[in-house]
Amino acid sequence: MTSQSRVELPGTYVFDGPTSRRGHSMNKLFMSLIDEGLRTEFLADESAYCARFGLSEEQTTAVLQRDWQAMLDLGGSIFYVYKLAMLDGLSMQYLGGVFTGMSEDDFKAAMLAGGRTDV
Amino acid sequence: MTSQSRVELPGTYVFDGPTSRRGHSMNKLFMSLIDEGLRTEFLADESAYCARFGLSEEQTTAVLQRDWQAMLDLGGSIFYVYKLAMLDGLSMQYLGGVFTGMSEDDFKAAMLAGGRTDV
Amino acid sequence: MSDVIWGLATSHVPSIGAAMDRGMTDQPVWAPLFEGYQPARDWLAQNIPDVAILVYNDHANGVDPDIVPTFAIGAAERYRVADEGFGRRAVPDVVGDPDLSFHLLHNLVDEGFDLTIFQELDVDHGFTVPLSVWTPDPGDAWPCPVIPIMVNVIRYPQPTAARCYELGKALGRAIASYQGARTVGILGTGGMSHQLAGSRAGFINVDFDLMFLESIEKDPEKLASLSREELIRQAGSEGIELIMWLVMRGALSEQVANVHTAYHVPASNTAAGLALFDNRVAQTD
Amino acid sequence: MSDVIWGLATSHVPSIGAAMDRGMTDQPVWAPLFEGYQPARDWLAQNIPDVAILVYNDHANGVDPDIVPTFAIGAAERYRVADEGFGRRAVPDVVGDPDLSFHLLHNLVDEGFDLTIFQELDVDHGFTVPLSVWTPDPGDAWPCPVIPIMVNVIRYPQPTAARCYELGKALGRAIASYQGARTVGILGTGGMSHQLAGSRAGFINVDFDLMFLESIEKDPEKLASLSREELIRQAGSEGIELIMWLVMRGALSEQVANVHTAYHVPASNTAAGLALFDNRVAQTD
Ligand SMILES: [Fe+3]
Ligand SMILES: [Fe+3]
Repeated sequence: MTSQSRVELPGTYVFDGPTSRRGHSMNKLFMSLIDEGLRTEFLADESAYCARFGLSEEQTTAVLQRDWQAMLDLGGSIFYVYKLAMLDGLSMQYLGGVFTGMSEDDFKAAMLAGGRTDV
Repeated sequence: MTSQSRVELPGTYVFDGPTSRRGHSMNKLFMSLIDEGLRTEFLADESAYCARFGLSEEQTTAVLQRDWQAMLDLGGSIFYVYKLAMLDGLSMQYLGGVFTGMSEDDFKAAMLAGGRTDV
Repeated sequence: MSDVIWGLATSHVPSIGAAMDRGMTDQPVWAPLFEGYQPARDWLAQNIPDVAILVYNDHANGVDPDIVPTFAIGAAERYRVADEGFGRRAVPDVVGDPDLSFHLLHNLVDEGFDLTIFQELDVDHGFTVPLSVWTPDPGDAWPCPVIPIMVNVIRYPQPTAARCYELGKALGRAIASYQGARTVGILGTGGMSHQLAGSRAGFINVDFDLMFLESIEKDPEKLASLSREELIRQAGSEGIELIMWLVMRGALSEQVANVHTAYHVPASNTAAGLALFDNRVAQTD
Repeated sequence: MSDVIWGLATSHVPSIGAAMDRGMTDQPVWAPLFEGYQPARDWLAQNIPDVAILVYNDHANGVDPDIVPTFAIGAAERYRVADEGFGRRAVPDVVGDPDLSFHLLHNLVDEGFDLTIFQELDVDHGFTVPLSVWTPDPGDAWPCPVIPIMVNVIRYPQPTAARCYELGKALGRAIASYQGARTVGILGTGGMSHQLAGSRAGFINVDFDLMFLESIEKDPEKLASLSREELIRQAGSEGIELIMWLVMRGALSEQVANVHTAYHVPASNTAAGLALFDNRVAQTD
């Protein structure tokens, strides 16, 4: 079963089969947020909405607490997770800060300086 | 543009690109009939339902009048058209009769006798 | 190392399922068909694999008409039986094997097959009727997990017969490299000759079907060389779905042992065929 | 006979579209990027094809997460601009060319590419941002009809770089055999180096990007030999989408003339690159 194993590269998520399987319900929830009516329903009762999509307890906690790192670890794809961030008015650069332990401003500055070339 | 042209075989429909394009709305309508709620809505007001799915006037007439031959000519795929027949309690052998100008019983008898081997 | 132990080719006509579901299999019009199945069913009941792969097509039930994959694979834990417009067949849902699905996907994509993945999928008669042909009384569950491989046979241009056969060969290699199962069964479904629409509706071609039943064992290359046009002409506009048998056949060894063959006209509007092959045969060069 | 007259490779970062939509292109962080685009835009405005083909990926906007095609082609009359969760970009919907779509589908399936067809499709920034890079002020309509070709770059296993390049070559042959258009433009989108998640987020690899910009013109075979693993390592987990440039490049002739190249870091978290090639060059052997 080696052929399924993810690319092992430190600090890098690869959205492979097992990951997408683990994160399936959560990613479906995130994708639903492209619909305005569903965004409203989500915001009105986030935990009920998570239950409706069949999220695990850990996934529900990650979503409710906006634990972005945990969402990735629980099978979230960054493109889906980002939809929740957008709903919160957060940018991809904010998320970049979270994932790298920087403030958003520091992350932006690092990008403007040519990006992180040494990682 | 020869490569798109359908197989030209007398008495035979080939559900190719141009055909599927022509029949798209109508086939979507037929597919919706797998849902019980939508079946009820369809039966309650068939022409409104046709309008909702964007059927052309000709297609709407074919559906309302159960003109099975016309449905095929207007881009219906037999697998989709069959969903409407099922809703009416009609069998594929009834349709076979319609397409070949036989009664359902005659068509069945022809199949039981080994099928139409000479066409 | 997983081994394909058998390959089963069978029609998937919905009325075969309906006859079983309604207890009509003893009636005169149906009895010969089901009698023909019995030796294969007996053998299969003695040879249950760890997992099966079922090559089929959806008939506008599980997949929207605006999306047509040439080849797709299911990667779900469970496949629900589809409601085709008259309620779900009273047969068990299908348990999947996502681990093997992703293994196959990975290997097939690496070999240049451009599959679509379905992570959710309802399976229609194209899937459940072959399961019923294999196992008439499944009780609460089918004999083993089953993975769907879907082929576009409804929308022109279908994949060529040659491409289907190549997919089967790649599938055989992918199965062989899997560590998670000992034994695998593979089903190719559809056919035989039939045409549902047009003034040629009801068309049956016995000679072609018998040639196909013989060649699927002994000369699949010959079948792989048939063009779409030739298949539609010889087997009818819906008979072209016989290309799915070639995916099954490609996954077997060059030499196989025929366990049982059956042929009956008609099942509804279709010539029904069955061919069962034991793949555990010493290969000679 | 239709001729591919140009190929355009460009990043499709959503913030490039947002900067344009919000009139921020003159601001210091954005101005260098858009200045870099100008020569290409000027040239493209003088060289409008009859139809364009745009190779892109959907970012969880147009296609459900439970369906992932390796390669897909749109065959719609019209592609609506997707609402990605913050309203639709105020740019025109895309007019398609179903006749050419079906021609390409037919030819590509015959060559053993297992495409999925979409007969309805909303297109997201992966599609509309490259159109905006090409045509900043489209008015009511884009310069010509455009056909989407979609590639799975998000879900591992992506098609190999080699397979993408082969698809491009087959696409070139399919275009050449079409009678319905005189001139065709082709866009490959995505990249360049970037990684959005994980502790390596923000990763940029200028050396790799410059090598890629050079090789896409002169040595695409070298790029086609890169493995998934190598692409993720060198270009970042999202930089792997550069494989889509190879589909575009495969559809061009062996020798092309570089019209313009631009490279800028950053567009948001991404290294943005652009390469424009004139395909009307006499070929030498
Ligand atoms: Fe079928
Ligand atoms: Fe992208």
